[in-house]
Amino acid sequence: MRIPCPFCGPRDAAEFSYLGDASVRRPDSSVPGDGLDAAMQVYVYIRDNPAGPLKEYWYHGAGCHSWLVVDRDTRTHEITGAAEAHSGAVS
Amino acid sequence: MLNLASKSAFATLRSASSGKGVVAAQRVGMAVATVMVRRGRAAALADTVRTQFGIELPTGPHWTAANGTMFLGVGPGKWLVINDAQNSAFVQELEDKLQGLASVVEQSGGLGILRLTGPALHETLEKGVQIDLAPAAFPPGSVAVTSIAHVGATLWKLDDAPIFEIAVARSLSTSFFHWLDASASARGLSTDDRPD
Amino acid sequence: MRYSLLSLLANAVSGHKAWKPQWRDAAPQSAYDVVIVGGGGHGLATAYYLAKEHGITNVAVLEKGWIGGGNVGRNTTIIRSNYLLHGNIPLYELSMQLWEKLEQDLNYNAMISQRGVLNLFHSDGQRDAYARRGNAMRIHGVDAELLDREGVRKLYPFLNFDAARFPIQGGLLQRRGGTARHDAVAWGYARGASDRGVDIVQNCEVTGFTIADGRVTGVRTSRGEIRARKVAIAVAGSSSRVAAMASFRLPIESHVLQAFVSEGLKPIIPGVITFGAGHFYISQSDKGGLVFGGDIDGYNSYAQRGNLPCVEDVCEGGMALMPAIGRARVLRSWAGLVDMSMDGSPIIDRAPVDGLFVNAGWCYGGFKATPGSGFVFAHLIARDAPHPAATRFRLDRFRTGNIIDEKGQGAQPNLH
Amino acid sequence: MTQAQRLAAGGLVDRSTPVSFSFDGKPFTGFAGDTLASALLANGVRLVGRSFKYHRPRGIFSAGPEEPNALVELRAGARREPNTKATCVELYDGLSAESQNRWPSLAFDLHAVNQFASPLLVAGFYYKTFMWPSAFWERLYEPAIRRAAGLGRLSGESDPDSYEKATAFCDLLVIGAGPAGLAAALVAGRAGVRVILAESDFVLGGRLNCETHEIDGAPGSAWARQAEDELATLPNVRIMRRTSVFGVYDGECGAIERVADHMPAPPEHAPRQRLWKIVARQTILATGAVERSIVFGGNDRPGVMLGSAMRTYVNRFAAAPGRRIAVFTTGDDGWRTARDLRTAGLSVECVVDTRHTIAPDVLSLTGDTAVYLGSHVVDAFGGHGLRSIDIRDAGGIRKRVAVDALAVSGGWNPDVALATHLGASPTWSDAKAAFLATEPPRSMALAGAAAGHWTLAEALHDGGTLGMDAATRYGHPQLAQPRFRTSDEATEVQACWHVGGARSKAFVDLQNDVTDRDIALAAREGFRSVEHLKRYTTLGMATDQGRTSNVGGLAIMAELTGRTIAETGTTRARPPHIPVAIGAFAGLHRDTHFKPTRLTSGHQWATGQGATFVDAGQWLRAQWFARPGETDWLQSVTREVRTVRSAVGVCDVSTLGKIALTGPDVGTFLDRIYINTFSTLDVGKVRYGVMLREDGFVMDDGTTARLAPDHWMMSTTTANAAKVMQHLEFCHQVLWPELDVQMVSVTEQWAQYAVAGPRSRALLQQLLGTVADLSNEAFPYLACREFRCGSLPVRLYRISFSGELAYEIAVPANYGDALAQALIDAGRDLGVAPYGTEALSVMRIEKGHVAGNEINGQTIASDLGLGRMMSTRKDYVGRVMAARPALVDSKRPSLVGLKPVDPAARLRAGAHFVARGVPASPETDDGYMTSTAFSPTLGHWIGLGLLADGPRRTGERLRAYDPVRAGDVDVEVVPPVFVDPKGERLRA
Repeated sequence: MRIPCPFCGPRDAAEFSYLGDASVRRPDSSVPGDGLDAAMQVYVYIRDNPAGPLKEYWYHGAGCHSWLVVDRDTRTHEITGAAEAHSGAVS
Repeated sequence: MLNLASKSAFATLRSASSGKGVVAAQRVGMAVATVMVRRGRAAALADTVRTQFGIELPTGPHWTAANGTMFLGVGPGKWLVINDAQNSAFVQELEDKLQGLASVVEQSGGLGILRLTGPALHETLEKGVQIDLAPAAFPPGSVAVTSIAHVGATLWKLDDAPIFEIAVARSLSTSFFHWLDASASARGLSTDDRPD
Repeated sequence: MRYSLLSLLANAVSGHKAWKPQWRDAAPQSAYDVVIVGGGGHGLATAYYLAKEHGITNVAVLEKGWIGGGNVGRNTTIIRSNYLLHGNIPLYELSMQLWEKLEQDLNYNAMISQRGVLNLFHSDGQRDAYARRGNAMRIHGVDAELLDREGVRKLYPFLNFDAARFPIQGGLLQRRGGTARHDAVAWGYARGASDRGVDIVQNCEVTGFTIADGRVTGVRTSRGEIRARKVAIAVAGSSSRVAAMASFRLPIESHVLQAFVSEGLKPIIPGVITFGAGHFYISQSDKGGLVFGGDIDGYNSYAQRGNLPCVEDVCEGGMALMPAIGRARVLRSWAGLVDMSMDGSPIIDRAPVDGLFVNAGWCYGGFKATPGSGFVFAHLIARDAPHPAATRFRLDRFRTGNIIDEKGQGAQPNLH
Repeated sequence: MTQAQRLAAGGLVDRSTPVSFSFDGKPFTGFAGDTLASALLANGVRLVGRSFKYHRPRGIFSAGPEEPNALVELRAGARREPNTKATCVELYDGLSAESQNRWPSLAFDLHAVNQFASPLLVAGFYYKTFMWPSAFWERLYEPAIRRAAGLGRLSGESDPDSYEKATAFCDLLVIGAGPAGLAAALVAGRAGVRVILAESDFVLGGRLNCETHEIDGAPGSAWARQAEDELATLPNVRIMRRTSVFGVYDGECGAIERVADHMPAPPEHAPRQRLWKIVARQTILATGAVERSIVFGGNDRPGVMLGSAMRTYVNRFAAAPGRRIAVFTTGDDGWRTARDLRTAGLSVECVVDTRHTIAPDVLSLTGDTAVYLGSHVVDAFGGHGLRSIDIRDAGGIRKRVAVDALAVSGGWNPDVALATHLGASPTWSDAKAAFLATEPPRSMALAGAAAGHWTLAEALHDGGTLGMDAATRYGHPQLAQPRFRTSDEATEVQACWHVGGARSKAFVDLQNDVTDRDIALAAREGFRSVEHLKRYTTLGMATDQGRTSNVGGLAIMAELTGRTIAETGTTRARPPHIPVAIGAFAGLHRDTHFKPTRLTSGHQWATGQGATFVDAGQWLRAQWFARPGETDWLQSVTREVRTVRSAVGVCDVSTLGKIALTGPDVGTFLDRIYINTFSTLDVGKVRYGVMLREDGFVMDDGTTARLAPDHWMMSTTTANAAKVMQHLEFCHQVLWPELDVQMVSVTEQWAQYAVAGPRSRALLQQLLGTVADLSNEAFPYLACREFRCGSLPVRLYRISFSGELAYEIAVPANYGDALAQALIDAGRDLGVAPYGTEALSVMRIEKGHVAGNEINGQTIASDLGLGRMMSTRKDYVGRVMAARPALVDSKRPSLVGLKPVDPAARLRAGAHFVARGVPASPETDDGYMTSTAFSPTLGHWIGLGLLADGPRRTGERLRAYDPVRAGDVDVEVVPPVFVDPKGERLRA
């Protein structure tokens, strides 16, 4: 697979590390609440694991060190896009 | 008073082959730093780099240079800055000039840098670099941070001769050199040690 | 027809015309006591043990394609019980004991071959980690031997001892480990189950569950609705998709694991060798092919095929371990969809729907667990209580913290 | 030797360059341009190999990678290559090949006795027997099966050749340089498209070299040379000869270039083979088609050959496959074979066609040759070579005809495997009587015979059109598409898979010895799905990858089960499309170059000091420094520990990960990363920190120094440096991008040495002179400072892993080597010695510091005695999950110290703790020993361990149960800090 890194351009997937589903959102653990434990458990462990389009985290560790959100279809491996995980990280 | 001798990353490495298919010259004595923009200061940083160094700060994987100082884009908001004026105070001066706009972190001792030329250069690089290095795809001014034979490397193209420069982590210089030597051996690798 | 040398001879004389289908290719009936979703190794073994151990024979195994078409026919055929953690060892050892008498039990030669599984170590730290593991195995009554470098050399003199990046210092050997003829395991269980009355229904895809008042009442399939008192899911690779039909989610990702076989060669590798420093393992089949593999590709996939970087990684490991295989040729590669769970260990538990059971999350361990998995899953389904060898594979362990993480990698499935 | 079967004229071999070779030790001569197979044929060698199961004599069946029979062991010694297809070996001077899978000789093979047992050895027979008694499987049956199975032999020696990998990029990859591929490359190349043309063969042209077609008035082979010459002049076209594309993967193709396989050995500095990754925007698959056989009795005898292969041998290699030849065909193609054989002066005894009516122009191809229409070859006879065939004519009359070769033409299978690697299976076309790739990957198009377009005219047209498409797509000037003038040929074919009524065995898969009866048995036993059929009979799983057997086998299964071929379907093709050497996939990464090696800047210095090195991840670290007279490592390590505890030692700690964190929000960031608080750390101070994974388990530990208000330096363990960097960047970029934090690894930038021992201050003072005031008041425990010695930046940290008064000093790495020596020089009068990781480890165990053995991903902070560091006043990664019930259970195994009850006893890590006097069982297993060392300070072995409810069990005696090694040792539970528990030394 060649992942279109927004900064570096298309690169072999071997340059990246994979972290999985990027649609999960980390609960704000600094705010105590009854649902926090359960929400955190879901965040850490539970995945939709879809057969089809998936937004997922890839880390370009051998390149620009960006965390990317890549749009990829788990049935075909077709990649339709990639963006820096949070453009707010810089600028 | 502590007075230590410097030893460059590729100081002891010699090719096992003969021939000049690829010529590798080590670049020594350069000041190197990582520059990372502070949050929200990108525009100000670009202005300062323009006025202080006469350099248009690259926003992608490209380099621009002036007066012996080169800014290479190595990541979003991140540059490798190389100065070859043999000025040991360069990084400190850089830090002073970019104060509040960017973080400046000294890397002068951490990298080995080779300048690579020769008629077999492209066919040699092809054996490790998984990036299209054809003139149209990777023109002079291009920079790539990538992995060559499992070794992290930053390479950039100086001109269409072509002349490439490659920086690798000092600890991996021996392993990197093994790849280079093996890959260039069909047409020979010569190491040229003269500092440029 | 019972298989034996005699029956083979008798059939040879009559031109092999009298053999019957090894299992009945059944049409689905409208209702069963138990419906098992998934005609892979685990599903078929579950059906077999439901019938044999619990006398429950009104059972259907529903397979969307042809039986044994998933991971039971796509692995590198290794069987072993050299696990580290108390949660895991009993299951894999139960499995090993079932392997050891499987052929006589099934009257089917699955070529269970206990030629030994050797895990190499390359440093003092790894040696001590393997000692910890070997001792844990011995505590559970499992065989384990710690070999030093010379001990390894005696078994496998052709490994790269002298010019290696990570020199071999020794290995943990389980002599009872080995290989099995993977397809035959599926067919043997199918035959055994079918003979006991289980319906094996191929080309029957489950498309949904019927649930009433929080209790499962049956399944919807491509061949109509089937009622069932209990429904069991054994569809590794597709667990999340099937679970989603019953509206629950799992701590599982589907990943692709590649495997490779070389052209046939005269015997060179007697047992199974695992090269920890290189993420590489290899054995040689009875037919002569070197069967080898390594890590998963490392990204979620349902494509049942992998990519070149992983092939290179595996072969680099192979060449580092035994450069004598350099001129052997890779004949074929293939890939399976593996359930990678969040702690690297399986889930064998009641699902959050009454009457629904789930067997999933096998990571790399599915094939070797086949008999044990079927045995304990049948127990759970029949008795509604976990088998003593499988008490810790609970879904709620992620909530309670009782995770079973052999590698200590945490909640990152691709690292297990 | 004379080349008795070499035709007097014709062919593309170079008759002026004779080439010597040997087969089974017997010398022969061929010509440059031969393959091993063509040279053997030219020398009249018919018996070349033995089959897999029955050890039946086999000859040469094909002229390409579809070869199921003619497998040899090529070369000798460490270079021996088993299972090499003689049809794919380019002849070179000095080539030596041996037949394989026979004993004692090819002509007399004892295993051929298997044929007499063949009524027993049907498909899957082994599943039904060999089960009693069960122990006999490993002892008796399996070893016998293993010995009999397999094909060729590996040498058992390390592969002496080297391999390379390379990556190439293009707009258009053309796979196959037959007529379609050449036309595509020419048209696209002329327009300026960046083209790679990959061809397996050593000449371009494909079947143009094997047929008698003309293009633009020139013989096909001459046209191919012309095309090749033109392509060679185009700078945008790269021709890759001897290069087989073996796999289509996501975004790239894999190909193998046989750089030196046509030479006795690779020249110096040249690899044997090169693995290519080709990244192409568009691919044209022009791989042609493979001819099918027909299943009839004795269809495996040496002398039975695919018709197209016969044309290849006659037209390209001028080698006669026989002198009296019959043709058995199901289509027009066989008639061309007959014509070409006659043209070459060979006697064609008859043409047997399964069809009843043949077009007149086809009929006329063979002149006065005897013709049997609506007829079948039923049986073929002959032991080591074909002697006769039985024909059953349209009226059912059998007739025996004496022949020494039989050409078989059963139609064509487009070579579409590469079009299916990424997904869609091929679909059956009744019109073409073939499986076609109707849904190739989006970036791939098929041309010529690969697309089921059988004629040369169609192939050239396809290639030209697709070449034009590529030119347009990639923005190159439109040229008029050239027209290639050629004649069309008749291609009618009527599928006929199987001829019944044979006395001899009728083979579907020649190499795996799968017969028509095996398929029938599989159908009878319920293995009716194509995948079941394949797995039960091993059909198509041989080294020819089923090229000549798959379709026939499933067609017979379709017949048997009353289904169409389309309903039956086909198995999925898997890469590699041709078998590829394992060595090629590894490239340079073997032996000591398996993984990169990281060397610290002081590596040479350490080597000079007599260091023994140990792997620490990719790093090599000095493990100990043996001195003359020291005979075992324990002596050296014990001396090093004593030196540090009594005087001063120097240890290279450069491998620890170092991450520079900058920006105004680093304190906040670190508070969220570490379990303890860092925002309160003063400039000039260092603090030890522990970070958790999000699941609550410990990820890593280390110290972080605050060098300036907005400049921090984090150290990580050597093993986890990259993982921590990735984690920090995730937390920053994904979780908290609002924080103004920057980070970069500076592990490479700083060479860092621990200087430890009561005289460390004196040593550093000696080294640094007045530059730094190192007094306890000016530079207390956990202080840090950055200063310059002249122009040299120096960082000094007062931290201690050994528990002694200790410092770590860092300089830019290019000065690391010199600093190490300067430290030794400065400490000479103080009794300094370098120490390695082993002594480091001994001292950390003496101090009860946890390391990788304890931080193994399965422990939480309180397991390690670090629970008190978990702040309750702030949030941090892992806090919530660390509070799960099982993780706050006080009975969890926790860190303790251990000492042997018998002071002379040795402790070993990995031993489990069991109460004394009870048997070891899962219920009594209370934990395990994580780290052990011989403590020179205490004079006995000590250990750290994780013990259930550990800290409350101090004083208890347990068994350290270690059955896999020395056995049991009685140990006593003690506090984990063995030396200086109050920490007075490090504050001295």
